[in-house]
Amino acid sequence: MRIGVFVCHCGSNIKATIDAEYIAAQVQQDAKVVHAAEYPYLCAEGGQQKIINAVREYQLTGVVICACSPRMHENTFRKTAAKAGLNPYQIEIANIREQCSWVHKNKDAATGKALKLAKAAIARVKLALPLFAGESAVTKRALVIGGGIAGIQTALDIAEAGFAVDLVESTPSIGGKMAQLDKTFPTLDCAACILTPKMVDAAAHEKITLHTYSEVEEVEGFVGNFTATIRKKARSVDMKKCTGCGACWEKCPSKRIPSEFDCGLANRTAIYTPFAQAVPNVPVIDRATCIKFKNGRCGLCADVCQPAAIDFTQEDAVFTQEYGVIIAATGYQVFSLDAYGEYAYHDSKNVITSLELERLMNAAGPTGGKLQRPSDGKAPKKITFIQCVGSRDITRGKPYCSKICCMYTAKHAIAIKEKYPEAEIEIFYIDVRTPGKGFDEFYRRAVEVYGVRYIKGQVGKIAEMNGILHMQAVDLLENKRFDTTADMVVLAAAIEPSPGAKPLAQMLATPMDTLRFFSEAHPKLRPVESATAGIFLSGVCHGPKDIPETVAQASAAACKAIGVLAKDKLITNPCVAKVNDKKCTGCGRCIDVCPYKAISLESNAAEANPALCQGCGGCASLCPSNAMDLNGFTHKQVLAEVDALCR
Amino acid sequence: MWKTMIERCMQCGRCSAACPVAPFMDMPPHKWVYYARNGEGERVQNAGAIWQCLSCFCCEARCPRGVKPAQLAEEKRALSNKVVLLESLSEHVIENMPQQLLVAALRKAR
Amino acid sequence: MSVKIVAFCCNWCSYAGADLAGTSRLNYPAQVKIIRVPCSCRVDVQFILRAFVRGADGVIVCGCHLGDCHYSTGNYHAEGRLTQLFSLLDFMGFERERVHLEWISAAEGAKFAATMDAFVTQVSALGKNERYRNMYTKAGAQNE
Amino acid sequence: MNEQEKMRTRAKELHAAGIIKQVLAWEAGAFPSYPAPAFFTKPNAFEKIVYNEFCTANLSKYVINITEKTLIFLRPCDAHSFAQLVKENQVKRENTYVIAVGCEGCVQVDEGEARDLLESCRTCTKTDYPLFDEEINTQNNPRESTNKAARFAEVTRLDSEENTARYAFWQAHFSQCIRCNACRNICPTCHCKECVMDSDHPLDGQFYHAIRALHQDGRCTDCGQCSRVCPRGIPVHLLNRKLIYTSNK
Amino acid sequence: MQSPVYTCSLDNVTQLINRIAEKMPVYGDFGSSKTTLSPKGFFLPALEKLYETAKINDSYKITPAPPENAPFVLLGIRACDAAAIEILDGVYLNDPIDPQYKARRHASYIVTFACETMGANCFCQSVNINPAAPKGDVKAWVKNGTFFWLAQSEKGERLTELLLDLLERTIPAGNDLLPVEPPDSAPALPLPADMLSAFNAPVWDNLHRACIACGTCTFLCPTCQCYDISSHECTENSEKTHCTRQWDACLYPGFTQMAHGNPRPSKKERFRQRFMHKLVYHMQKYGTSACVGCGRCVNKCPVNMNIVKVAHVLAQEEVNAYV
Repeated sequence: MRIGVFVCHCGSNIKATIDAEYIAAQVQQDAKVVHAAEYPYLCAEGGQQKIINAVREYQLTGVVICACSPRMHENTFRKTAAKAGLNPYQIEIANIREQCSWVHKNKDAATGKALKLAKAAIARVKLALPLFAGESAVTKRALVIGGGIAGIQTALDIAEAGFAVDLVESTPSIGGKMAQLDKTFPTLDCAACILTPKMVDAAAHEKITLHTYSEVEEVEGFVGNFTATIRKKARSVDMKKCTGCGACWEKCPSKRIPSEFDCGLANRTAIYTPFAQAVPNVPVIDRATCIKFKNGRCGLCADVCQPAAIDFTQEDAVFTQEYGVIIAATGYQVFSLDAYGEYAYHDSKNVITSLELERLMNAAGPTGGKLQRPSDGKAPKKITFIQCVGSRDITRGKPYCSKICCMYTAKHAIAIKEKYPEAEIEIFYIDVRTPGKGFDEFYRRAVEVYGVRYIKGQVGKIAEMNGILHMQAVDLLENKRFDTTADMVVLAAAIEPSPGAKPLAQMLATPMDTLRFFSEAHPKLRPVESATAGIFLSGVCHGPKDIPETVAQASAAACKAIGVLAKDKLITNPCVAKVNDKKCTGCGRCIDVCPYKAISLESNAAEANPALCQGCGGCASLCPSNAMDLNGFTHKQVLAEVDALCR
Repeated sequence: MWKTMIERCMQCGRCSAACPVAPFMDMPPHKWVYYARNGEGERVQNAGAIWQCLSCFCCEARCPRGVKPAQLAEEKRALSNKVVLLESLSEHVIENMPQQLLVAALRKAR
Repeated sequence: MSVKIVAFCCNWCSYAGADLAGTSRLNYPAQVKIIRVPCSCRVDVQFILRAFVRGADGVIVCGCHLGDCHYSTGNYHAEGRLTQLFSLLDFMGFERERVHLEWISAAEGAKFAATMDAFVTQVSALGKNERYRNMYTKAGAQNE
Repeated sequence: MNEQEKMRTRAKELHAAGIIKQVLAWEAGAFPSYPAPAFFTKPNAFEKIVYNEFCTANLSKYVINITEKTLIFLRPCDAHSFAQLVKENQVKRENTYVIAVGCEGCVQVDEGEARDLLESCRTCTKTDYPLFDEEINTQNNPRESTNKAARFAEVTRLDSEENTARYAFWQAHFSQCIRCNACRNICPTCHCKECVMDSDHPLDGQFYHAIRALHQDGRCTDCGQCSRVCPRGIPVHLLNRKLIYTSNK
Repeated sequence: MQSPVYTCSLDNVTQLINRIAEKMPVYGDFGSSKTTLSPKGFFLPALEKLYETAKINDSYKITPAPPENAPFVLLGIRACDAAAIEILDGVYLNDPIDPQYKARRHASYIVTFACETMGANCFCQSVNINPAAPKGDVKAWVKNGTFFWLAQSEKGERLTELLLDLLERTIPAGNDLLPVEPPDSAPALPLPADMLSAFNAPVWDNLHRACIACGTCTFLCPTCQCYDISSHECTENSEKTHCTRQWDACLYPGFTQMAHGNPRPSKKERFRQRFMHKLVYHMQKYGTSACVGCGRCVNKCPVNMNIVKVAHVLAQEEVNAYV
């Protein structure tokens, strides 16, 4: 073991309060230190060259650099060591600037401490083993889970970069919530005009494979080497033969099934496509309500189908596939309003949620775009909107602001006023939050141009009496309680993660916050990646956001995923846990402590997967027999450092 | 004294909207919390509204932030030395006073 | 003889906090010597006990605030393990004030310096760590 | 105590039926009140099986990494240790055939005479058997909740005292410690192949007791063997009980 | 010339002890039974400092620890411990002589005391030691109310001279000189028929499993005499080191740990070595087994393993599970 010690002056930052010569002299008393020198600027070109020459001249096997914090130049000096032919992990840095010269004025105390820190670093480098970054292969294929605008956008971007993508959607067609919308803010252009071209591109793109009416059942592996098991639920229709002519759902006798796509405002048949522009435009037989599956009679759809695409015997198809990266795009659902009896949502048909209003306003919707009261079909003259129903509520609802309601309520108000100028619209709000680009101007147009009445206050109670909705409300600016009536009430309900998110997060072992949104690795440093390497977040599954932000984040997630797929080999961090299987008794206590589930029991001894392990060391310090150790921070090294500092 | 959580209030007004007696009050419930929070407790204490409060707790049930206006009213009533004398209520009033109001009033009467 | 303090600082938060105390030229006693660990959950009970037996008079472990850990749950494990250690040390009669666990973020340079100041004064009040060395020797016996 | 007869007959029957290859139980020693744990392979030796209040050793640790199918008799404290070992993959459940036996508590033996009930039996709160294949009069485990208070009485008493008083208490005990490691070698959950105190800290015996207790944090089944076997009578089980006490809180 | 037997009444025995205590430190008393710890600690302390080294600029100065030769008296030593001390003398006072042991041993006066009853797990008679006739510098015993004192060595006489004014020469009527003989309760400890073949006896495989290798028996055994020498750095300043000798046990894994490994890798070999040394090897070299039948190991063994059972099993007398 031949160690070289280099003490930096850092100009005057260190030299001012630490006697560098004294340290260089003192460390030579250690028999293993064969060379010690000091230099004004070690991080500069000249300084690094001095180190490289010394390594070659004295055949050094370990280098200690007493200078600034390792968080500053650890990588620089590792590259210097590599240039000199030394293993980059056989250098140690003693932080004698930020943690010594800058924080202790007294020269003797600072020099004494610096010498101790140098000796500690020497003790560490004596035990530093050469470490080699591991490599793991990358499967050049991505898996996007969730076929809404987020999933579609991410899939398109990754495919554009030339990588194969599997897009898995649980409902029979991609499109997600956006397909249900009528218009979008702030430009009021129609949702379908933006979405359907992207859906068709996604279906047509040779790099993208669509798996609709399918679910991911199991995911194993780690970044670059995921294996997913996907179940393609039986559609009972042969996708190759079906032309989407629609003869089957015309003839299907059971027509009274509430359509999920239309939020129950209209009905669908047992064999159905969710909406007209569905992609793929192939129907699905809902086996729970189809008479053929319930008691074996009927089968009309098979009779009328020329291409004979109907196949009642079709089974679920389960297949496994390798992936390099996985992107979660599971989107959101409307928060259930069961806890809010005061709004009479379940009692009166004329109290609806905003999503239901989208369907009523949509030309392809149940009323063909005519705004009608669901109870009697008349056109409502007076409509009241109530904001923050379920949002910003820590007792019965969600503590967060759902972010998109103020904008879509303003959009509804404008859209209604455009079609029915004489309609009277009141909106009860706590604060109108319109922070996006062109958003506030849009909201002011609703107030100033279309004369929508915004009331700062709340509705306490709604009761429907002979067709009229009576409301108890308060106006905070008037500071008085008053009663009012309306033909229809629209509740801006909160949004929450879709039910599929929680099981998916458990499958991917990615952290989730208490509200079941995926947690990002770091809000500012890594906003679209999850803490688990190789898993990326796209769209509302990470948190409430509107369509412009969703698309932006979807592309960001795609770009990060492409960053991984573009590499042939993934360099794994060498400072990972490693097991001495002669000492390991296989008790398995380390397995549960690992946040990355990197440890598994192989033939009665633990094993840490270097690609998954991030090197936190929780397992190493839990292991009673010191069998589990952490490269770079081994038990022996830290103990040697403790001894050196305490002597 | 009582845990009224008034610091959590975001002045959304749902308590006043929900309060059955609010139209007849000189100061609606959301104002009690507003003044209490700004340190003007006496204004609430001297307001007639706290005596009109039926203690039906609709405000607390509907508050999205878990604030307790009814308990704030209870606290103010306890602080004030006003007393509702039972005999001052006429026979007629007692007969057709809503049962809930009678119970609430009696509970406050000392 | 002044007291010796060993501080285990987690690389992502408290070590960065210590560096920030440096860049802001704050001051804290020189007896504090910092050992960098990837996460507060890397601090093994044997490191702390070894430090005491080898002559340290105080050991402080710093980590990220709960919820901010770079490894998501590291500091929760550290807190669980160290609370058990501290309660056992107190039970065995060692001064509980010689050990301390503090959450310091990368932005809290001032808090780092203040925590070190307070800890050094607290340990200096207790003086040298005789109890650790004499635990196994009869008070009078001299066979060390 | 007729468990002994039933144990012997069951052992013979199971061996004859080829279900088990060997039996682990207590065997009468050369001196009457000193029965020792022993493995019995020959049926004719099953007569030597003995079960009385002097059988103080906890048998669960002897089955670690056992290869042949073994019949083992477990009392409530042994059964909990055995369950912990199964949980930590130290013994394959299918290699063992477990018979739960009733227990009225064991006695400390000194100079041939029986002294009072073992400390761990006096404060025993275990009357259940986590896993077993058969039972022999397990109904007569008398101890009910009466011992719950006694279990942590000593811990709370020490806690209430001054820190310096506790130090004096432990110094008086630990200065007697001869580091024979009996407490480590007898403990069922202390099954490292090589103890860190020997490999990494040969010169730092001072924190041996703290490390031993902390390594059992969350695993210790409070069977009391560590204090029973200490030749110097140091109550090391109190350290483990303190950890259980704080983690329960 | 055999020195005469002295007597005194029971109540002024304490006077005797105080008189001796004025001259030199006295340890032990004429208590009811043998001590829990054996007296070997007085000659071979559990931990003693052999020498210190100090680094002076670039050379080393070694200062050996001063020999402890202050005289002291051990009272109430039983026949088994007295025999044990003789066994230790056989090892430490023959070539190569151990200076520390020799200094302490020559400074010691052993006053033994005859046993009238056998302890619960004593079996000294099985190793042909007569509990009523202990060796030692002075033999003392009590017989129907009178305390007898007989010097048996030159050191014993020197000790007796100090007490002449307290002791009488007269023998009370009807008393013969011999102490009471306890009945022969335990059968002789069998020794393996063929000494060395016991090493390969198949019984060891099963016999060793109960033992937890805690070394308590070696710690308490009056004749166990193995030690380990190691040098340590003074934690205060690293310029000084000291070399210490401390008790070791053949049962510990580190006992025969060598550079290439450990010739006794598993507990079985170490367990076998303990009893082979006691019963066979010592017998071959010194003609007597190294076990004095004091029964301390039987009493304190946590898993109730003991030398009597091992001896019987080795001698194949007892056919049981192990064979």
